[in-house]
Amino acid sequence: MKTEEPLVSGPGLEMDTMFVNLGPQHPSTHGVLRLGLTLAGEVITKAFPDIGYLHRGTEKLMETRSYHQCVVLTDRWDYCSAMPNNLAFCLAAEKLMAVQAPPRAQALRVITCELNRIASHLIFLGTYGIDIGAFTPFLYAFREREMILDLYEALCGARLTYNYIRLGGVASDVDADWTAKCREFLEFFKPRLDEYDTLLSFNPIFLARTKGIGVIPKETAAAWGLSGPNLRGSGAAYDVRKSEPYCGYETYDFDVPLGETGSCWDRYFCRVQEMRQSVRIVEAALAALPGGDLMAKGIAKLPKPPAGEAYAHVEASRGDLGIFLVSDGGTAPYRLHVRAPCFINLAILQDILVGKKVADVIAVLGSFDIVLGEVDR
Amino acid sequence: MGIVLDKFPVVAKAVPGGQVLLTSTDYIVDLGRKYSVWPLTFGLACCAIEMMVAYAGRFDFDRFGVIPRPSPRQADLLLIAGTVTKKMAAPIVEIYHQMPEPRFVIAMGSCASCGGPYYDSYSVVKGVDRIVPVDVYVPGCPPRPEALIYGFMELQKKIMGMKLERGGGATAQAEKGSRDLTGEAA
Amino acid sequence: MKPDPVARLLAALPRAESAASPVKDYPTLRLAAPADILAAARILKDELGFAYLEMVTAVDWLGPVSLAGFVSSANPSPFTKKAPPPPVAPAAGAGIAYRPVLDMLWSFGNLQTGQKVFLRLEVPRDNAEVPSLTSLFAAADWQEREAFDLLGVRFSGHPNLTKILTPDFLKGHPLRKDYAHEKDAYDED
Amino acid sequence: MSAAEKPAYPQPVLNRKAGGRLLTDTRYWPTELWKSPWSLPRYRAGALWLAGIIIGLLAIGAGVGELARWGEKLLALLNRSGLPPAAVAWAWVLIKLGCVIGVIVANGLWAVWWERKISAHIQSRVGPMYAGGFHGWAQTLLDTVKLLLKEDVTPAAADQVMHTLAPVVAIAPCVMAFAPVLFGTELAAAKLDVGVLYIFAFAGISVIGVVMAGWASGNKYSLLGGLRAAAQIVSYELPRGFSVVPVLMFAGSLDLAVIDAAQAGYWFGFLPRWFVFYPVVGQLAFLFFLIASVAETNRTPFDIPEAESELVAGFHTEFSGMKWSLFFLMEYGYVLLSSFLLAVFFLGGGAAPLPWLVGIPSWIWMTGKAMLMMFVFLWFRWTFPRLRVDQLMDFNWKFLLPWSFANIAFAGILLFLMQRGWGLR
Repeated sequence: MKTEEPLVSGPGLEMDTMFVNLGPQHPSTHGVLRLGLTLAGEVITKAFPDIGYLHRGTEKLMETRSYHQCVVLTDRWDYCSAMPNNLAFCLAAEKLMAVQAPPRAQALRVITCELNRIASHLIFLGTYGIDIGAFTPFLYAFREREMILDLYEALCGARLTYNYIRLGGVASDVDADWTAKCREFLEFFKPRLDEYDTLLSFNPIFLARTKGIGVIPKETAAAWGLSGPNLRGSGAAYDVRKSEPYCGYETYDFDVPLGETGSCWDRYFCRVQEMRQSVRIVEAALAALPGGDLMAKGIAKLPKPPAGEAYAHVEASRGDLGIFLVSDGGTAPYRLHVRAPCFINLAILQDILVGKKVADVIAVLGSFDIVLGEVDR
Repeated sequence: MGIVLDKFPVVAKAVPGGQVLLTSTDYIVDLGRKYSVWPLTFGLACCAIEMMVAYAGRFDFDRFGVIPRPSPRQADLLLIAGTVTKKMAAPIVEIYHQMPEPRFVIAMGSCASCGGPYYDSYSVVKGVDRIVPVDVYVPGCPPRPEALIYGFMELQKKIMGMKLERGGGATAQAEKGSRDLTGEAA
Repeated sequence: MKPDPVARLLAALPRAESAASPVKDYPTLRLAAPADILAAARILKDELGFAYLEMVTAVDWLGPVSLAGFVSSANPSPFTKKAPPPPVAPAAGAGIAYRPVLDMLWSFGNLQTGQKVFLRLEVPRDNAEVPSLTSLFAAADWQEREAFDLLGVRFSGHPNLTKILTPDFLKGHPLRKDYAHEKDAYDED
Repeated sequence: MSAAEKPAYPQPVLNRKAGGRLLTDTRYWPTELWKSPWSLPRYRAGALWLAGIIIGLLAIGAGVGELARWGEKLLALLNRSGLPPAAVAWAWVLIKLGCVIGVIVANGLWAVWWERKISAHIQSRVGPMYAGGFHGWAQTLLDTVKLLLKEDVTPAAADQVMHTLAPVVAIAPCVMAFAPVLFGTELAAAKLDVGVLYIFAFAGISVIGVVMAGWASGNKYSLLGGLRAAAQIVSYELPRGFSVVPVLMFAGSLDLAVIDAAQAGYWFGFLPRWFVFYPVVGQLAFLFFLIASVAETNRTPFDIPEAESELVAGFHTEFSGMKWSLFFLMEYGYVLLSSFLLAVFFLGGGAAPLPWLVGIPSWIWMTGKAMLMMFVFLWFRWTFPRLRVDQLMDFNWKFLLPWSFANIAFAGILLFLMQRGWGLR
């Protein structure tokens, strides 16, 4: 939606523009993204996102790492939700090795990924509140997230880079005490979601700042290749957990929240609704946690998958994370390409920021919930 | 408009009871700097999330008087939280020089200290001390918020050791490597 | 009944054939000439409803990766006094046809039916020239720039084919197997 | 698990405490806090501390009595001290100026610490704790010591003179605007019979300092912040002025002391005759003045001039050390000014809320009401998101201003009824 059209335009009447760097160091670019904005007054006439400030070249490094060592580097892509990164890589490698994780490991993978989705959406909720100017939801969201991190610490020993999902299964087991604490967290978390609705989702100023801003119709979203809550915010019902279920997602019943107009508020509210669905999934998974061992048999310490190519993609918190893995029979992957959802979601900024005000830039950029670790890899 | 205390040590030494005056001024000034270190809101990678958690409710950096300031002009501490890539190196040096003296740098995480898991990457600067003088290194990938707060308290100890005779921390330091703030190493 | 995209494409493009070693459990089609990709993309998008370009990337089949592309920190580890060796010494796989070629990959998705189609194309390494899909899919813009930046594949017709990830002063394309990294200011100690 | 099923590599032993409880036992879980906050001992201790502090202050206040009496005694002492009358007049002016500047600086120290503690406790954390002992009381003092000794950076691209002058031009009108402000029933630095007009005139000048800061910093963010501040502060001057007109109509004069006196007395024995309790007109005027004052002081939800998430630090991006803290002093000075004005205009500054609370002097009531209103200012900042520039302007020109005109009309009708004897006595 163009918030403001210059009323009088024509040759010789153009407003003189000013180039502003929403530079690599800016409170609300969620990391190191540089937005080159050409401003006419407060209205943007041209936007040029410049990325690469966190490009660490992990795709090149993985060509000299064994498969177990590559799992460690996958945590650092989308560091707000590291579990789906591990899962995507392990699924691709397992496809190459034609290995299937045992049922208990698959259930644990679902539980940890969904808890990680809740934790990642809580980070989004907090930082998006700060972008729009409300500082307090950040603290409440991080208080709940701390409880999830306690659960992860007890299970995998780490708070952010878990390295928990390994080739062929998961690293450690869950005991009665952990499941009791997980259920206690879920009980504690449900009323908190209603509290966020009153605190932020239906706050009139928040609605004024986000409803009807940055509207993306369904076709444009598909044309730009958006995925995850950004695509579902525009109404396109595409969720990898439903279209190509992995790790037993077809056994849990959950519905995929959709937005109507694709505005910033719809993308925001899709994520809040997704947290409710993740709570349902974790409860169902905890209830039906099968017994059995954690690791598939026959995974060597230095695996050499047969030559071939495999593509596996999962519904990460920020979109459709895909790993294209090529093996030439060696101990290291021959080529690994990451289909990073944040990298592709970010490209649309060049198009929809034109005609917006500076305050809308921050609202729109925040609503895409990008993580620079995944954009630059 | 701030008070300039560079000449004060010389004057204080001339006055008979000056040494006591000088040490007590040192103490007050260092106490002021110690309890109001304002970092820059500047997160690069995964360590930035742990830094945000350190600001949030459970580990509450505000207990030590820390307010994250968005502008380098008002910041005392440059907290490098994440991997320093070659493309980001020039902006970091520029931001460091925009900060008014006395300024401090904490290299948070193994990426900022020595390149970490990306020790052989073509686009990573192997440690931020190659481009900016660093006061405290916090190991970990990412370091826990308690580790960051412990590193911060180490910086506070270093600040308490600063002397006005040595320019109160505002003396020009070597532009690379770890920084000797209090002159003990000499 | 979901229309079978590969059959439709095989009919439309005479020189294409179903890929010998497909991407595991996804329909893969190997094209013969760079010009076919535009025609195939248009058919997929307009007739078969594959309006979602998921991925554009390439594989460099020159041979095992050369260690010159990795520059580890010169200051040796305090324990061994040597720069750390690469975890896995790259070695040629047995019976792999290494050839100086960039194996391009496009992946299209159909949001309604959830189907996926992979298109493959082999392009010579030295002047890899492929028509750009930005006219059909806006998502191709940045992915093609990334393929150009990291692998050196030129996309003709791309509005703004420049570096996107690597720093400006980095010469060469890092993901090529024979990439050798010249030391710059940030590498010496 | 039997030996056969042991995983290929050693299973990490969870760090179990004695009795098989996990390290993360429930004692640290916030769920405990939600169940029964009052059962936790530290809340009771906090409540006792608070009650003790309030009663102590009231006792000291009652002991000190009316500050105005002490003022007259001091003046009489000066007169008797044999100085020439001109010197006495000058000394008296300097003493008053010292008091006003002392109040503003003390308020700066107090308000920053108070805001950080309020924001912390709103956000379920604790705020400054270690600076200077109990609950970090010396936090702002130490901040000031550090800010005094920061290197004073003037950017090369900046206009040197304007860059240094901007904070002065911003803070001076704020100090001058405090002259007629009432700190007790008769306790004011200057008894002006055009007090209200004087205050609004001077309060409007500091926007020039803000725009100077924005323009002179040579930084595009501060330029945007400065221009936004100019648009916002100037346009919110209007509803702020017009929302006070009903108060002036009821009190019949611009002099703050007369306005304060007009609110003495009680309806039906217990309801104080404050202007805020006048039916409809009082509440609307109070609300509009509060909203306009929040916008004047650039505080959330109207803090677009120094919008942290958009313009880095708005107009004071390029200011460091003392120059930056002068801008902060200006902001908290205007918050204090607005709180005192709210207390005088609407909450019957100096008048006790209930007839039988007689022992307590008027300046305690005035400061108490002002602190209450300042709490509202500080509380707004941590609960509201931020409006966009054009929404802010629409809200002012299309809602606030027309309604304050309408409120003046309602006040006229109410005044007409009162003179006819039908309305309130």
